Amino acid sequence: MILLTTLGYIMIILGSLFLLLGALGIVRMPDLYNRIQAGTKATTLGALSSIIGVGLVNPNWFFKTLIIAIFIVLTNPIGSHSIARSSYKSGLKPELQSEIDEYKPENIQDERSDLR
Amino acid sequence: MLNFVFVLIFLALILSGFRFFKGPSSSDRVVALDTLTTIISVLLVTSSLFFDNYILLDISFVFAALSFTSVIVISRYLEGGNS
Amino acid sequence: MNFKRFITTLIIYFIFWLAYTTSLAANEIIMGIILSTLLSVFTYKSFSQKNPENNIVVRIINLIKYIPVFIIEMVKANLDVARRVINPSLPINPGIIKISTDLKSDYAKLFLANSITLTPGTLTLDVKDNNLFIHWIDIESTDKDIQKNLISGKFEDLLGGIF
Amino acid sequence: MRFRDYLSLFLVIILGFIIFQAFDGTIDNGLNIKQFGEVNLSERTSIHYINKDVNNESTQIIYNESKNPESGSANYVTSIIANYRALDTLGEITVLFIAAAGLAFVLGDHNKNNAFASDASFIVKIGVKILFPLLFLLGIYIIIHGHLTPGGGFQGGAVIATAILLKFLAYKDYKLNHTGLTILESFAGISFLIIGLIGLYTDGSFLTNFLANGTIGTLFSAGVIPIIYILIGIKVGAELSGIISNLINA
Repeated sequence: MILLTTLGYIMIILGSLFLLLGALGIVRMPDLYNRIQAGTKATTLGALSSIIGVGLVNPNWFFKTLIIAIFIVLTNPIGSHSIARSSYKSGLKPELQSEIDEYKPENIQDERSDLR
Repeated sequence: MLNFVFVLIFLALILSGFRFFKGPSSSDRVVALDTLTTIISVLLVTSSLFFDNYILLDISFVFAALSFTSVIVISRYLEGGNS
Repeated sequence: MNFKRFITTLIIYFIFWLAYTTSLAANEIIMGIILSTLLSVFTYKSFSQKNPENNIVVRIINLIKYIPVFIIEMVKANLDVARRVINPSLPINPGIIKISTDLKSDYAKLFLANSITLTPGTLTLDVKDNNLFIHWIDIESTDKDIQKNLISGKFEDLLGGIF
Repeated sequence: MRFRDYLSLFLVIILGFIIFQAFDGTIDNGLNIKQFGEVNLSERTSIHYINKDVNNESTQIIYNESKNPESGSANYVTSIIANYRALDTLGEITVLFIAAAGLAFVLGDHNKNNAFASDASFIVKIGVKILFPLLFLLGIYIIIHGHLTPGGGFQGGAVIATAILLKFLAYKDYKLNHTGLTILESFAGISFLIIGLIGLYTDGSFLTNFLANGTIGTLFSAGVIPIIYILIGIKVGAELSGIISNLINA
């Protein structure tokens, strides 16, 4: 029991460290897409670790914390993908040095042919 | 022990809030909003441990769901703005 | 009515319900069975898969194999983020590349895209048919096969087994 | 006359009969119609609250053990909203109904184009497929556990409307069945009134908690409070979904 509690607290602290890392990444990264990457990865792992940690400290809540964690792990990448795609479509191009961009509108046929 | 965690989480909130207010483009603000809401969900879950109160878990779940929806709404809006 | 799909959906919804209530009182279980039956009558067609390739046992075994791989990749991704945050002047060579996938099922593609977003240095921008468009911080190779191995090689087989 | 006209007539007659029964003095509930001037208005409006004896409860109320405590709900905010101030809540859902009806009146026509020119991206579409039942079930859970955990009819209805909003965001061709929504909404409203009238009939006060309260903290407890909250949840969910549908298809 004491082992579970200790493990839980360690996971909570590690998780909050990752959350801080994600926030730092959002402030320090140079352009939008790098910020999205840093933010999503770090906050997702931070949230997963902290929330499961709470479930380990108090095992009665474990199932509930598990489903909150699953929900966050499922929705966070979807949300950040949605932001990235919409910013690309609205004209915010990433700073590319190597000029490799296979997602250019002219490279793929556009599905928005049915505009009103 | 949890006080230390709260300090870390508040630092993270302040940092992403900085990006939220500064962020040159609106997409940057949405990214910051996404991060802020995830951090607040975690804050609610850890608070439920701190106050030993089960009900904050429910609130955290609903908050996460609503913030996800808001992010999708805003990004759909940004995407449609240029069509 | 496809009975197998219906029952699978019902069981998944009932597990959701148990996780929400976190209680095994008889009242809650009765209520949960009634509600998940009602909800799955209306939504099982859009929720469940049409024709999964494997049977349920193989799928669960694959799921159990998939979770540690995923978590290890996620931790690696975070160490990578930490390296870049602490030293933002690291050489980056960003670009958007296209890789193709052999996965057929929609859910498998969704989980592949999410896994790629959460693994080091990559972010899925879009999925069109069998192609994934990926923003990669540091393009290590321009060869399609090596790219595919580096980015999605670890997940494809397992996800193909789950869905 | 069509079938629905007969149905409405039938319902109105039944409601009138219940009200008449409650006031005409055949049962002794302290509410018999008196001559004008003989009525003590303070008795009429607040008789049950003045006569209510809460100090008589000598034992402490214990979660999951006490039976039939005062108003019976573990979440006392719910006690206040759906029991002491249930009439006020009836007014609130009426306000929401009028707002939705006004919006539908102004925007009209559900067959216009969707606000979005295209579907959302593949990932959002498939993600919504998984998330929709998860959120819908969460809304139902919040509504049904309104007397045990935070939330209730209004909040759960809002979560259900959020799930439907996600469907609208993902699929540009998604349409709601407005006839079905209207039926659900009217059903919930009428049932709310009928429950109130049954309370008037049995205990002489509109919206009285006339069922047994059960053990505090279990799912089937608190008398009519969960039933009222389920009806409010259906009504709020249907109205908010209708508002979202009207605004997106405007």
